[in-house]
Amino acid sequence: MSRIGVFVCHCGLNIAKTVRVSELAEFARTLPDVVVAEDYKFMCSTPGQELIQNDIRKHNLDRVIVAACSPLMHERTFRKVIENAGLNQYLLSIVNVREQDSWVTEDEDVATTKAKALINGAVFRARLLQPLVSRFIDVNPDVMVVGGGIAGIQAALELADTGKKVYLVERSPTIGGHMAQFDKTFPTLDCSACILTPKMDAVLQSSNIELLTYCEVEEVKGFVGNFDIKIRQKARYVDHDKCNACLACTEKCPGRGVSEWDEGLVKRKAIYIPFPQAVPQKPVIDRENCTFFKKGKCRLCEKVCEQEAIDFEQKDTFREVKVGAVILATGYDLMDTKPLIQYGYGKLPGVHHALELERLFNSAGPTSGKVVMRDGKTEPQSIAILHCIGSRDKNNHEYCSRVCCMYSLKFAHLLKEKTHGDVYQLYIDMRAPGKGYEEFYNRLVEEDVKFIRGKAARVTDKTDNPDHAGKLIVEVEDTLTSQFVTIPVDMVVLSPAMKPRQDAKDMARLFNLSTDKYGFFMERHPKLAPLSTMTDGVFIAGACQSPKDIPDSVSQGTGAAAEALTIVVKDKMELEAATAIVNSAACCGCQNCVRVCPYGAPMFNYEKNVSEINEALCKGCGLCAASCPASAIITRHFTNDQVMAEMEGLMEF
Amino acid sequence: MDFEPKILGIACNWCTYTGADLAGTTRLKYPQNVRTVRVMCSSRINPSFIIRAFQLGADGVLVGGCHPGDCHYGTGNLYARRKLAVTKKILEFAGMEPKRFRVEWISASEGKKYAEVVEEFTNDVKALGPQTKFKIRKD
Amino acid sequence: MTAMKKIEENLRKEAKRLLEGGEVSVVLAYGRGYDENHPMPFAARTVEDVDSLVFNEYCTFNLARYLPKYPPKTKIAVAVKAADSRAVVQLIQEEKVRREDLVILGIPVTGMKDQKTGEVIDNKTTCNMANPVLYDILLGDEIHGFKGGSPYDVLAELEGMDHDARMAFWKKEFEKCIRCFACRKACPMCYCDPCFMDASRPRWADKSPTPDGHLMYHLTRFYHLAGRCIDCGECSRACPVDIPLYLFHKKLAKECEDMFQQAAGMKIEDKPAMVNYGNQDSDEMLK
Amino acid sequence: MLKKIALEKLGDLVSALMEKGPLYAPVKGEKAVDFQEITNPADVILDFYNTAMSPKFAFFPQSEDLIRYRLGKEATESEAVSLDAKPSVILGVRPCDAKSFEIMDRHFLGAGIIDPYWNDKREKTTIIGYAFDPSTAADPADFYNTLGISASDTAGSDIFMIRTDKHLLFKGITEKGDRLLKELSVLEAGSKTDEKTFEDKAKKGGEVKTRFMEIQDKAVAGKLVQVFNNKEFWEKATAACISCGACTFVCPTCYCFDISDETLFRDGVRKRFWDACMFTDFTLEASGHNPRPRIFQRYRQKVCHKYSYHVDKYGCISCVGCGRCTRSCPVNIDIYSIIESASKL
Amino acid sequence: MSTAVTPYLEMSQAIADAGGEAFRKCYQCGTCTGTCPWSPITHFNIRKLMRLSQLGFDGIEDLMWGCSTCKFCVDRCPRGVEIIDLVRSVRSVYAGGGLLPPPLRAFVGSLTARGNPWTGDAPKRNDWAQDKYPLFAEGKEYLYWTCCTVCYDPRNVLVAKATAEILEKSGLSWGLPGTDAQCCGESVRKVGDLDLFEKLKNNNLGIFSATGAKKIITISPHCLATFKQEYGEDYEVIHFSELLADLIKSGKVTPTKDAGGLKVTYHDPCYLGRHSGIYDAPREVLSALPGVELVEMDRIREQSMCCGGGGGGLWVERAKGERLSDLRIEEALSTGATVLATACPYCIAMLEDSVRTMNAEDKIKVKDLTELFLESLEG
Repeated sequence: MSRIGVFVCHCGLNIAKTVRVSELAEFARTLPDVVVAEDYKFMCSTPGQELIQNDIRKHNLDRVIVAACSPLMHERTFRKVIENAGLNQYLLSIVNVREQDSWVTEDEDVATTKAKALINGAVFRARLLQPLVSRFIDVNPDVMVVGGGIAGIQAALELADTGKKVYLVERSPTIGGHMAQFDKTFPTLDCSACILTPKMDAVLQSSNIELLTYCEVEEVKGFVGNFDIKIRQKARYVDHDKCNACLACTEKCPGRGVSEWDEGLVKRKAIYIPFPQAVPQKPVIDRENCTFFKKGKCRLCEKVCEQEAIDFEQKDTFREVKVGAVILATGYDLMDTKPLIQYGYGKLPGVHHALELERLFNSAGPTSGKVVMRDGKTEPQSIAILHCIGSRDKNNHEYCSRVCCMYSLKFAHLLKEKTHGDVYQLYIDMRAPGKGYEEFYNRLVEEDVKFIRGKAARVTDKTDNPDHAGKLIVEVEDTLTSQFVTIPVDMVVLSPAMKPRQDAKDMARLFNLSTDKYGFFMERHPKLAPLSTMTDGVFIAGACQSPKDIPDSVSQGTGAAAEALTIVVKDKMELEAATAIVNSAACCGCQNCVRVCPYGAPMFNYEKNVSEINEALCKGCGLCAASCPASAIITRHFTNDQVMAEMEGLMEF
Repeated sequence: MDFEPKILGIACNWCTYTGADLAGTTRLKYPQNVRTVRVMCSSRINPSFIIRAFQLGADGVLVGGCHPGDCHYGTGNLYARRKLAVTKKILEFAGMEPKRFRVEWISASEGKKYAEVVEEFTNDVKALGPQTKFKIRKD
Repeated sequence: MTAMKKIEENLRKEAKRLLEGGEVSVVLAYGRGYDENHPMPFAARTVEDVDSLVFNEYCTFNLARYLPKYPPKTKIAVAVKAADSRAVVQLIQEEKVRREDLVILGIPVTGMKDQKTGEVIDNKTTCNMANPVLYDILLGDEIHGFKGGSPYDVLAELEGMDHDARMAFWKKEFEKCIRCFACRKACPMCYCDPCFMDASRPRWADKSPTPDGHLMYHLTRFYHLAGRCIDCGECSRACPVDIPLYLFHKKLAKECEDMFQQAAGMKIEDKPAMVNYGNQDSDEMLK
Repeated sequence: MLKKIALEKLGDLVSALMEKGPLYAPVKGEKAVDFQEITNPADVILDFYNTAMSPKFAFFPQSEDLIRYRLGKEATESEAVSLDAKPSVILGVRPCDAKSFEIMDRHFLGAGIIDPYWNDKREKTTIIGYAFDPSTAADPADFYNTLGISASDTAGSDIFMIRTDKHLLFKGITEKGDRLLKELSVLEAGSKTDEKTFEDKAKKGGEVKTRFMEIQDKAVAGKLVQVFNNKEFWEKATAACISCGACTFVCPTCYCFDISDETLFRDGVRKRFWDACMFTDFTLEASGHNPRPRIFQRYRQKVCHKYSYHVDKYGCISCVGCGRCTRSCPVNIDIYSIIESASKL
Repeated sequence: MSTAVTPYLEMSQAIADAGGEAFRKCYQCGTCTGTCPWSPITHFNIRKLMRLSQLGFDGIEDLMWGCSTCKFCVDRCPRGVEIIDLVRSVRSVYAGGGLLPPPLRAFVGSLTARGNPWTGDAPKRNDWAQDKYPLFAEGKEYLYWTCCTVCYDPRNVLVAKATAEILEKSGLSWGLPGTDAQCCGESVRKVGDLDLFEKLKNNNLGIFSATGAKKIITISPHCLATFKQEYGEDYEVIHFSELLADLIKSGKVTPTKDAGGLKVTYHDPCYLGRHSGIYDAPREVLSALPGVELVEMDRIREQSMCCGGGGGGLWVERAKGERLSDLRIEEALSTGATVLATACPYCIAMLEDSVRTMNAEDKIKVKDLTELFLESLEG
């Protein structure tokens, strides 16, 4: 016989308006095993919590049911409440009478009837609840950060500062990420390189950071506290241990590849460092464009290298790294705007995308910081910046890319400064919700940038107007005056959507993350756990979670570092207790559990002919239990009999 | 009085249950005939649960999970889909009206879809009348 | 000499050879029962035992049923007809037996008869294949050109019924059930012991033989066999009250083949369908 | 007392019996013949060999409610199911099955405790035995002769019925039987010739030969105790056994049962229902220990219980040789052959 | 007097109820207006129409007839608003009671009384055929659905004939509908008279089922889109250009006569292109013609420019300078082509009219694909 207490929350009027709460408590009192039932205005408030705790003591309760908001809201709160009153936290059942009852109907009778059924279900289930005890495992103190952009760099540095060993994995030959391509940053207009390169250098200097550039994550095994990660070191064809970064090789190399850093505006050598401030300052050979790899002769770099560091025989190598936590900061890709034929990118030379313009601004860029047309000399006298290209667009990416308004303003400012031309902003809505952002917007308005509220419909070079000949014509409605406007300009800048990395899904699969409907990594909870993922011990930071600007990416990097630290700072860690176990007496040895488990938690013991579950790997999804024909697997807290009892209670009335 | 069906809902914690919560947070109104059991994943659903629900007198059973490919446990609902598909065939061949059992993928952001599915399913079940085929009769 | 006699002769010959040579420690085949029409499953362990081996049209038993009880590494020769061989394949998939432990004696045969009624069971209660899908030694001549229609033809009547009529049909059949569990015990795929029905927490179905419990037991068992049932018909032949369980199993086998493009027990490399998923799976199957 | 009725008037007799109370008689199902409570007189058939299930269910139903209860707030209310069997008749019980009732009586009534559930129904039921047709050969599985039963044995019957070309002849065997015969006005009184015919026919029953071996209860009982530890023998004899419960459930003399409380929502029933020593969980203890984990052990238990322990406890073998266990066995295990080989060891 | 206005939400709701509720998704970015071919030449503003509808403001009546339902804005709309539905709903709410602009009154009146928009006598529907071509009957494969326009409009009758001739030469089993055939109802639906549309639809569905027609060839893309999207799914409906491309591929008809270096440009009809996704078949037909050089205009395929004839536009008079067809002719002329080919009776009527009013008859001819094809067969 259980001693159950039922506590009905009014949630102000949120519940009490539609559910007759006192009738509910009255009903609960008639149920077998319920020894006390009370209703109260705010059960989650301190007096409400005390009410529960007092009743636990007074009535010697061994099960507690709280009828209130969704368990996703306050289950943790009430678990703490009963634990502090001496009850095991798993002896709690939450009845959702708000989100799934009082808020979704206006009919009092209907709402109250449903609430009664739900409470009855909870009583049936509560009788069978079992106290569960958390387990502890050893924790590996090291952390891996994947992605060497600003978010990843920040996370790595923070962690290194606390004395933790960090592996920073970056797939390109240098860290720095997209931020390294920028000239200035909004809204403060400070030099991107000036704030980024010291951090990059700090990474290099830190004795706690092991920098793994030109590397990719190949395989992930293990679980929170104890990940085993296999890293592929892609062949650089340059022995970095021998290389003294003299870069003589890059001067002599006849091979030419497209400069990723300069967004393809110029070529780079086949043996190269991506940009002068790259970290590490050691080159790699781009096999695709290397004359030796293509034609079988050349080896000029080898000849000039005094260190004999060139190694054409180099192969990809693998290494295993053990860490306790992982931070993914893999960033974003810029949307390819070529398919949006109405804007002419790729066809009309005057049309640029945002990152190309960033490179034009940059003094280390292909034009040494001069804004010129693709001919390399003509300075544009009029420029239109087109917002929301592929963002907020059902046909492309439905979400707002969040940073474009602000960098478009930055562009406008820099264009004004560098070209003194006319600058148009074609926007749908100006979004400036950040510290100093609105002020920046105001500043640009004052700088006489022409704001046209309307999304550009077309860019063309065809015109009947002889005054416009040779110009690009941007067609747009100025929605504020309802007039169709054609703007002749020299240059058009597209602000394309930020989208998930092309291989984000693969990465998600490696780490067992889920992705949202756009393909960004899914956080555990949008508000309360924005840096955590469904995989314990794997955190996310920066634009891999959703489009973000630098301040937010940096904050997230720092936050993720702190999150990772909460795990690796401890020697041992507590694991979720609601996991599955095998009743070996009932196990028929069919191995269905082994076959289905996404986490590899069940293992087959060939000696005993039964399955065994490694609880450290188990996430408690219950797939194995439903696949077990002999009912031998017990998914704790969601056991077959608990679920069946709850169903029975729900269906009684 | 109109027949008000009793429907058992089984919803996964991460998507459908959260989606149902969202329907509440956005104050959508829909019929209250579904009483939901929360499980961690749709793959937790043992097909016998469905049979049992009908035996307990459920007039309909509505199962909700994450969209295939979006399972919080990676692949859980891909297995669940097969399990539930076979369950559906079993019910149908045993003589249960197939419309009494429905599986829907409803994500955490699809509060509206949840409300719509519940409304549609409730109406479907209502049209079928009380379920007596599996229901245990207490004499 | 009839085909059956030839099989019997080959069976004895091969069994003797295998036991004598020590290749296997047991030959699972058929032995004499209390009369001609009632042979028994028989495990020959010695050369002397071989004389007791028989084969005739009543040797319907699916001997794969006995395989999982032998400890791994026991070398076993097992005589299998077509459906029985599929059971062996399915058991290998499920790692209940190891291919390397088996010498499979294939029996190509049609015209097997039900012991109770004497009716030919091809095409009715079995998968209607003539030749084993996997064997090491064939005990008779491979049968060519055997056509008996689809094993699912027998479903036409039930599939044609409306839901109410089907429910009435099964209700009547299940009410006969006496819970002797011969069906699950005869089934080569039902190797769970204890079975889910024996569990006390939860009690999936009434322990006492109530119609509601029968329904839960049979439907759940059908589910457990979905994608695994190799359509040997053994459950229905074992049933002392003649419940046509095979009809339900066939229906699910048919549906699973349609949905998952995989028939049970055809290839040892397959993964059992219900603990797998496919890229071609679609929500169509839930319609 | 001897009475008779013309064959074509069987329906009238059935109707008359149905007026007395529930009547159980053989009915043809889709495949097998079985005893059922008759609702339509035309359903009764007398052209059958033997029923698939034994008639023991009439006194020992497969499932029987003992107590009904309701879980309450403070306490559980419960109520014993009252014993209110109606006077009933079983028509057409074969001699071996009729004999089984006597054997079962020893257990349910003669062990010092009277089982009220058995007793209530047994007392109120009249059994009309029915001789095997001498012109039909015995089923190869049958061996009731071995247990000393003939095809026209009247033991265990209250009334014994024999069919002639045109008539059914009824002879009262017990007082209860005579009483019923008297009450049945549809029956004609039997003439002297009829009595002669009955005797002749009864004698002919002896000509029906089932499988037979000479056994003595005590000797067999003792032999089985000797053979008990011969693991090799038992393993080989039961190698094919799949451990289902078919043999015990069809058996007229198996009486093991289980008791369980079954609750739905808050109403429940305590039931007793057949169990089988062939099931794995039959002897499974709460600790998880199982004294009979192996199939041969369980099969040995069944054989020894019937042929040895029962002899020790109740003085007779608990088997009537009806052959049902052999016929119903999915793998054709034959208890007769096992006893035969055990005896020869 | 106050100039303040108040939202009139009942009107907004009425529009939503009439099927235009998609406007609620609109976030007023102006992509539609910027895309709209009318924007450079008229004051029609589709975004504003949506804005007014959202709040039920006055002024809807002034804007609602401007749209020719070319679907360009729908394809571009970042919010996925079914803008044509809104136009249709607005028209049905405001003009449902018969408040039509005068030119459309005659059009609707003719449809109501005679079942065609050209005030033609119903019994004379097939007069163009002069009994040379078979009627469709049970057992025949293809029903060649003649658009009212090709039956009654003297210019388009040539298209009807050319099509029928090609069908005769192809050896297919085909037939014409009887004179009980009526307008598919596309335009009147877009004009907002849904009751009349239903009447026409039911009449035509009756003909399909009475004659057992399962495969329908349309010559007008407007019939094509309407049958496909509004009539149900029991029929296989194809446009004649698709059939023709198939016939050429399978060798059933082979163009032989060399056109001698004829420069042809092709105008994508909105209802064949954006509404039905058919861009390649007409081009395949043109490229199969010997001696024909296909030169493309700037706005083609998905970005094609509307002729202005859709959504009732064919029956509305527009002032010079407000005609899309004029712009289109100019664009065609700029390619150097001497033939402007297209595949829609409405486009032919509109473009032909522009050629005439622009006095360009000696520079360029408007021809249907079928006409060009037939010419190359007659070699």
